[in-house]
Amino acid sequence: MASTIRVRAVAGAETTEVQSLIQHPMDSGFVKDANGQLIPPHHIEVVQFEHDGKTVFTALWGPAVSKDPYLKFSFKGAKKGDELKVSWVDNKGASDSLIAKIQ
Amino acid sequence: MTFPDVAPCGRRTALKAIAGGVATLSLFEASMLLPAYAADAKDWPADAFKQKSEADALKLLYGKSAEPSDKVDLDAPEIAENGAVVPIAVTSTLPNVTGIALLVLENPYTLAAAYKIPQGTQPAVASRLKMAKTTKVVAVIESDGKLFTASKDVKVTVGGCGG
Amino acid sequence: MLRKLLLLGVLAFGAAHPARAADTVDPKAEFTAFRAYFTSRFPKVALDDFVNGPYSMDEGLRKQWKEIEEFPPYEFAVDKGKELFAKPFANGKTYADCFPDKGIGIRQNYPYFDPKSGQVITLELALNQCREANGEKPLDYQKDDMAALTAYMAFTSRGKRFDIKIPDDPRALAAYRKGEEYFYTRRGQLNFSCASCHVQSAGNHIRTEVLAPALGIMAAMPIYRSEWGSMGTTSRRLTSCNSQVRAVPLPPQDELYRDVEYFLTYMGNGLPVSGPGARP
Amino acid sequence: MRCALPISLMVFVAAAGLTMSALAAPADDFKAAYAAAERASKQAAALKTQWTTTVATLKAAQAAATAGKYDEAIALAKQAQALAEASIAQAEDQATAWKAGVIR
Repeated sequence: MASTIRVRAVAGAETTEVQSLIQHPMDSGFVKDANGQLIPPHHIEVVQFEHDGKTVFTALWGPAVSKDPYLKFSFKGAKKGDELKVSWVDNKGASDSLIAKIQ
Repeated sequence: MTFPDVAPCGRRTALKAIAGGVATLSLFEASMLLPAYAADAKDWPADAFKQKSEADALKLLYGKSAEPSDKVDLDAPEIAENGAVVPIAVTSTLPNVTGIALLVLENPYTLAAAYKIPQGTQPAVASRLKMAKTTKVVAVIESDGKLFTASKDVKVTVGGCGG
Repeated sequence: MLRKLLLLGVLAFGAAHPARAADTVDPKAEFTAFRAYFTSRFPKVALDDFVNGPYSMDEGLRKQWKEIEEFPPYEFAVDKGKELFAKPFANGKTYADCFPDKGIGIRQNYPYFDPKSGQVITLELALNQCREANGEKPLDYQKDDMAALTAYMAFTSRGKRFDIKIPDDPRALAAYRKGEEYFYTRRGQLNFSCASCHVQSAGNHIRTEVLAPALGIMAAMPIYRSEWGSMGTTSRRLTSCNSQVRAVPLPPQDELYRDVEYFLTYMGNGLPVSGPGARP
Repeated sequence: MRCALPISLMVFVAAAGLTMSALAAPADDFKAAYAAAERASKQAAALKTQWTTTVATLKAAQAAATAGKYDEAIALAKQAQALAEASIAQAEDQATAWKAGVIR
């Protein structure tokens, strides 16, 4: 199954810019489905980015983050070819991770 | 009170940090000290995400209150194209930023997202948030242990025609 | 409420024409007039920018669109479409065997008029015809796999100029005309035609959204609407537009829908493919 | 008040009428009203000009009838018929009126 995580990490002179898009419904628990039943909350809680064994970014998400959530940040100390590990876990305990190559 | 440097993450420095009075740190801040190798649900501050007011959410998240600052730059649309996908970006020139949070005051739960910014990571983040209705959006930057905010009003209405 | 409806019911009963006046059909002349209408009404909009619909009309929306386009949620649909497009049918064949140039970079030629069947063939119809020719069940025209497949095929044609042909065949001209008629016919209890919104009110706001001009409106199909939270095909857009003006939609890929797509895409000839598109 | 008399006269006649129809089973009145509405609705569908509100009102009329609320059901059936007829009028008018809007 293709990964739920898409990452674009580009090493610049100073910093590496990271963009990520994760395939996830991010249900808030306030929306009703076609026959009027509330869809239970189902959203990612924690997203972690690691480079060279060190956490470079952690996102803590509530139900107000959009579906197929997007994130952009940048950090220092990485170079082209390095690996960037991305992992997430949601409120149902589901998770996924991916190792991306920094361009 | 600056955060003990987590990197290099040797056992000795981690232990010293924990011994150094973890009692004063909220669970959320203490969890920053422990290296995590994958996203860990225990990091998630569930209570903070249940709060209905900005002050309560920040109290639980950082254990302190915030003050406005013009060194926090929040980019949010004046009229949201669609309340389900509102592009938001925040950046700051404040020093030693260790945390960023985004709150949507009119949402059922105000805290939308929080970010831990380790040493070496830029104090900026972009994301897409959901907004229930026209609301004030607040960006919070934790710099040198103090909280600074900027806010913007975003108009949100149903899009499109009839039905 | 009832009184308003009775009033509507007492509309001037246009005397039914004994025989429809034989008005000549001149697509080329109408193409020129159609284009002149929009370029003169929106002189500041670059011709190629019309394919970006509402975002060519409103700075605030354009900024949000640009930010979403940096890493758009339809990426997943394009990847899934690519995977589906390559997956062989039970009989070992794939979609590539049904389409010219193996189906890559051809969206700008759809819909086309097929002299054999005398029908307008849209990309969605062609995909299901390919499936059925290879013993597979047809896909739902509005979402999921059909949306992913057409997203991938549009993606491989991005930037190519639309080149819709109306051969000198009375059936093709009739299809063009019926599509044009559908486009200008008022329907539903709200009594709007496509033109009411996308011609007379193009560029105006309707709540937070801006009405896209009809020129180039097909170029971004299929579209990922934030409103739907998923990818939708031309069929999904046409049927949902009908429901919004309280008209009961026709079945997806009904002949009239294919004719109006033929008419509208022809009017966008020369403009670049911009699908798959992100929309509010 | 000269005009008052005819109004009270009308009221009297209507009341008599009501008592008269109360004898005939309301279910039959509903069936007749619903059949008329359905005929108009089918014609609208054939002309591809059916409104979503016609379909919804027909369904509501049927539901009210099954729940035994015949007055409401009859009113809804009549409204559905009016909607269907309005949509037919719209299609007939638009059969020629559409040409006025064409960009030439």
